[in-house]
Amino acid sequence: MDKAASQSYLNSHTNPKWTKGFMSWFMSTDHKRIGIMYAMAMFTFFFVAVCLGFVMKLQKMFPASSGWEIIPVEMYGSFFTLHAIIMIFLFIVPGAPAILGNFFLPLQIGARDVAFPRVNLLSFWLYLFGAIMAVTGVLLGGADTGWTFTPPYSINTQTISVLGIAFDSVSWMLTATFILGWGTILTGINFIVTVHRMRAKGMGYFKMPLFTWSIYATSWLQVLATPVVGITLLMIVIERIMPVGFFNPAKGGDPILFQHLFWIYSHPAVYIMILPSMGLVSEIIPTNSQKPIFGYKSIAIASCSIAGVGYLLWAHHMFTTGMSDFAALLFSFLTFFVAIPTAIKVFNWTATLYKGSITLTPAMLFALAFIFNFSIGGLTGMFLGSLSTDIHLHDTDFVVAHFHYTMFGGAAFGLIGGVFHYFSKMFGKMYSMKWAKAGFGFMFIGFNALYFPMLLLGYYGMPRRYQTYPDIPIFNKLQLASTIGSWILVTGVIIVLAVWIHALLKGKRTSDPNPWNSSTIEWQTATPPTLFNFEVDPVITRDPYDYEAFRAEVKAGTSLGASHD
Amino acid sequence: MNTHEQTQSPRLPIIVFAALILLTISTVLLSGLDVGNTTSLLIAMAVASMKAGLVLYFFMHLNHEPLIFKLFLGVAFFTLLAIFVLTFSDYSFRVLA
Amino acid sequence: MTDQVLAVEHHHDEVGTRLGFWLFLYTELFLFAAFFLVYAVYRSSHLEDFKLAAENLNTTIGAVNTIILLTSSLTMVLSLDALKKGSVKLAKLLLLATVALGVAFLIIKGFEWSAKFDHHIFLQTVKGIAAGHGSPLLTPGEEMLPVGQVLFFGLYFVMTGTHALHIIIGATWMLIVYFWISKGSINPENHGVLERCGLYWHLVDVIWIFLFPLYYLVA
Amino acid sequence: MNVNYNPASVFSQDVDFSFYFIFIISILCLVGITGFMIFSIVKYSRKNNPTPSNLEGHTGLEIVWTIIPTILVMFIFYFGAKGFLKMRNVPENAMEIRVDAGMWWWKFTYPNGLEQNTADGLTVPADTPIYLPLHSADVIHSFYVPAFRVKMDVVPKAEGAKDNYTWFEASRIGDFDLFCAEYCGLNHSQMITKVHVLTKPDYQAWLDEQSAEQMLQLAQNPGKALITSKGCFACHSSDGTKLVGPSFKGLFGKTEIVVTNGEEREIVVDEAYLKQSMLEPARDIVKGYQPLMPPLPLTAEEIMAIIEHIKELSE
Ligand code: HEA
Ligand code: HEA
Ligand code: HEC
Ligand code: CUA
Ligand SMILES: [Cu+2]
Repeated sequence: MDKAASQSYLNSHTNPKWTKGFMSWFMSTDHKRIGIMYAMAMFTFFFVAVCLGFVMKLQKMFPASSGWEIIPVEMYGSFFTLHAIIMIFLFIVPGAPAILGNFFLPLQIGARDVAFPRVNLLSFWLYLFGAIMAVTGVLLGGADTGWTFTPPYSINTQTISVLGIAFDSVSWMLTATFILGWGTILTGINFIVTVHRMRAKGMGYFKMPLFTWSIYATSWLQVLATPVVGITLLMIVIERIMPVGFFNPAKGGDPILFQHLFWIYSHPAVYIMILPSMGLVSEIIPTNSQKPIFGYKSIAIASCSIAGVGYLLWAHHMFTTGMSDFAALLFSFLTFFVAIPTAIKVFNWTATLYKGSITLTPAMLFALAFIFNFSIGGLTGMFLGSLSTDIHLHDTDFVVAHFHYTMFGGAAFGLIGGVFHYFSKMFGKMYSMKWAKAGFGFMFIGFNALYFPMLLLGYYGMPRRYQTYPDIPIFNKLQLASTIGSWILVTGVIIVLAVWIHALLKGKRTSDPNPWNSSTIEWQTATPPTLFNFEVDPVITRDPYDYEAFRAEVKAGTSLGASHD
Repeated sequence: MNTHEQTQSPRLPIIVFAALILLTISTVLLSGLDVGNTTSLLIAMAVASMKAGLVLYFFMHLNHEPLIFKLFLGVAFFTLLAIFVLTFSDYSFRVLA
Repeated sequence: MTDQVLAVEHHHDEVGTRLGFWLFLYTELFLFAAFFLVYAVYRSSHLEDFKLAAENLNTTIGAVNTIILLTSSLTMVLSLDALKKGSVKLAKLLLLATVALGVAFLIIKGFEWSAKFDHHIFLQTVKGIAAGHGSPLLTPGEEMLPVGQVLFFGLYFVMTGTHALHIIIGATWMLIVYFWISKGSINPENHGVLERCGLYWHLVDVIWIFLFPLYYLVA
Repeated sequence: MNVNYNPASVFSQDVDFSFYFIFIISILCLVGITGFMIFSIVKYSRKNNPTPSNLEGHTGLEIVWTIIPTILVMFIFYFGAKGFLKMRNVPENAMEIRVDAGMWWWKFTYPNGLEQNTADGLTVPADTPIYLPLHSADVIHSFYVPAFRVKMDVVPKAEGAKDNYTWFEASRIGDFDLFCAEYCGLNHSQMITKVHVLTKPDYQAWLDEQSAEQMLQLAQNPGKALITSKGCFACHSSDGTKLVGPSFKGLFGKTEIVVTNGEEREIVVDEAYLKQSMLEPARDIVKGYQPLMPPLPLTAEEIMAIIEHIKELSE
């Protein structure tokens, strides 16, 4: 084994041409470096979107009659569109697989890298290119179509000209989204092949950690769903620049067909967002309870059934579009079948706590909050899946609250928990526990204060994508409460980000390979990992969460990590 | 690692090719029959599927690939089928004009 | 590539690479699937218009093109076989033949398209009837086609256009492979790239196999 | 001040029943899960329970919590579907009011030809089923009356395709908000009006009075009537106020700068220009405005009438 390979990946490099500084990262095919680069890029974009969300909430603090206007009228549409495009296409869909999946999938299955390291780097470049395109699109005029790009509005809407030159920024943003899609597809292909071909000796499918399972299920969705939306968005571009008819009723098209194609991707996409976070929760909870996860196999199979069933219910977003009643009934019926594997997972996580030995680390707090928030998010999904209630709740703030509960309270909370869980492994630094917990407190309270009122608002009939709203007392009170919640929440976010940045710059160095005493193998290698992840290619002999066997190993000094002490 | 290094004689590909050409000619001829829209579409699609199957199985060497390749094809195929069937659960039951 | 990168990709996994490539082919397939779905939906709701419009397409040209593509698939298979057997020269020749057939396909397609332009079936108008509908896209003397035919031709141009784009990509790739074979970096022992190039070409063929009846035979 | 959410139609009962049914299940699940989490955190904290068990699962439990949710969701589906089917099946004797939606106006056309616009709102008799065909002039809008639990998208359709529809039967008298619930551009959040529910006799009286008035106006000043009924008032005022589009007051004979194909030029507003502005609004865009005006189907007489009225407003 040569010298570079036994050093931490932060100091050794894969590419001798660029050994230092920025280029040694930007040209690196090491899955760990790529993961970190994704994290840096994503959090930059993400911060922009947080600010947009915050401003939208400010705008809604008082009703129209107050004359309180934070965002110029023409801009509100662009605001929520950009907010959603960044959050969804730049952050939460690619986020977990790209950041933590890249970093930990090979580590968890005992591989040296992903199957196609260079394709992996290409994905990152595509991501960066698409992301920059999307963000510049906004500076060049923006799009006010919502992230759903619903035609015929998205075909008709005019774009603002820059410096006297008419510029079709809607097409620009659509193209950006298409490019971003290819980044995700390639990542998905990479992970599927990695899981099938690169598992360590002895690691059967049912010996893979649950995070790996969830990334695997996610990858299939990425591969099979993303191309559909890619080409659909391109069809809108074609329709905008050429006199062809696909979805424009003036040319004989059916705008509802676009919605079908869009949701064929975008519904599975919500499971792309949530599954990796579910995987992270499945890692954090057994670790911090020091016992095997309850019902390992059901959770693994549930991940795959969520992905499978999740493909079959897209049209529950379309109950009010006037599609056939038969389709409405069918899709509503199918929708409920995704609740069952999800319920199984939630119950299994909760049951894992039983007779454990629980430590409330920051990661654990976020994981438990995930269960709480996501349950609310998922259960509100039941109201939306049920036909008659969806007719009332569709396109109201109830839906907005539903998806923030799932995407933010669920997926993003899980991700934050995951970052806290893995932070020391990734950087070899430790953060301040006290401040991390304080950040959690603000985020949890702020989050619920922000979105619970929105559930009620939606029930009372407040439509979404409204710049202003009529002066109705119940609206006023709830909007105000929700805005104040956003202040608490943002305080929490800032604390969390500050904790991370502080830890990165000034945090205590640590080389403790396994601070939380976790039994999975990514914890049994050096901190931070070496270039090829393991000094010796590992051989798996036990179940990933068999804590009794793990403790015995540690005692006997035979665990993989033992050699590093 | 190469599991399927069997090199074949050019016989098989040429037979497959002949079959493909025959199917092409027959589909053109069959399209001349007056059997109603649905039937003629069904026939055309059936012939096309056969041709596609031949290309996939022989030209693309699925016949020599491990099981996992065929499973993947199955996943892709069923997903496609689901998309079409479910979309038509809307369009076949639309109340028209 | 450098030693270190090679060390990471320590064993080059040919089966894994092919598996990944198949997955990539599925994404291409799903891309076209979206088009086919749009086609299917509009065909079901505009049956008569679709049949009328399809009559403007020439079945013979379509059939000839189908046969050209099928032949090119055959030469591709044979080229790979030849390379595997070690007859590099033959492999190169057959590869060139494949490219040539692809180009022939494009040329015929090009004639077909330009004929459509001449008849002004471009997207939504036909010539010869008085007084426009007030659409800014119409020049005087043109008439709107019925919406069903507008949809048909829109789909026809975009789908065959996308397919032609794939042919161009495939042909370019083959030329690069040809170059690599000449250089010797693709050789009887290391023929993975040619194999994947072939897979891609066959997929493009499979897609045409479905495009052909849907556009040329439904009339 | 109206209360939007108090049930006010025959659907409310079904929808609210479904809602509360799911609500109760949700609360039970949530309390159960959260309660168990808190209990475990305390009971099995590292301090209280230093040695964890190695419990790996329990097949019986697994089956229980697969089957029970399955049964529950099937009930949820059933109640939801029941309420939905009622919304889709219009009673035979329903009264038809045609709804037209456009960027950013509503128009309601009564069986006797009376037209009401965004400013007037939709007036209906109580306890009468109302059938509403929904027609869109441009993009997708959505007809939403929270108090009635009614929502249906107003989707522009290709030639020959059937428009969407919905129906309701108001069961309470009062004024209720009517929102546009599908994003439709700049003034989406102003695409709001009211549903006025009157008793049947009141409604009849209102209808007679309005119809007579509209007939009279149509006879006296057809231009004004058209501007009202075509929804021009959503974007144009007649008192000089600047809305989405320029005001009609003082418009005729005015010198303006318009942008044609990206080039600015000065014009004097005359009949030809007005006519063209209505037929092809995208051609000349008045400087300082967005090209938002939709081309509206107007006949030559209607255009002349409108121009007459604009002239009047400019005297
Ligand atoms: C991470 C993202 C995510 C996730 C995981 C989900 C999960 C679910 N969603 Fe959600 N959804 C979105 C993101 C997400 N959604 C977004 C972004 C939109 C709006 C898009 C837009 O319009 O802009 C949306 C909109 C949306 C709609 C359309 C609403 C409308 O516009 O009218 C519907 C309708 O059926 C729906 C349903 C569901 C269901 C049934 C689930 C299920 O998967 C939930 C399953 C989970 C549970 C059920 C909870 C846990 C289980 C228990 C606690 C056990 C007990 C449970 C029972 C006995 C029932 N969602
Ligand atoms: C992941 C998705 C996500 C997230 C995190 C957010 C965050 C926020 N959202 Fe967002 N929102 C959407 C996705 C998201 N939103 C979407 C899809 C829409 C629909 C748009 C449309 O209609 O087209 C929407 C619409 C939307 C609206 C409705 C607009 C309208 O209909 O009128 C509002 C209104 O207030 C709002 C507010 C906010 C606020 C205040 C925040 C935030 O500011 C709150 C503060 C943010 C945080 C606290 C971040 C949490 C931290 C993390 C996520 C870190 C994760 C860690 C790792 C990756 C390791 N959002
Ligand atoms: C969606 C909003 C909207 C509606 C509805 C609308 N207009 Fe307009 N209108 C505009 C805008 C914006 C402009 C300025 C830009 C332009 O010239 O196209 C305009 C411009 C005009 C002009 C030219 C004014 C000038 O100053 O030169 C006329 C005349 C006009 N509209 C008439 C009408 C009539 C008549 C109707 C109804 C039948 C109508 N508009 C409905 C938005 C609207
Ligand atoms: Cu009309 Cu929103
Ligand atoms: Cu969904």
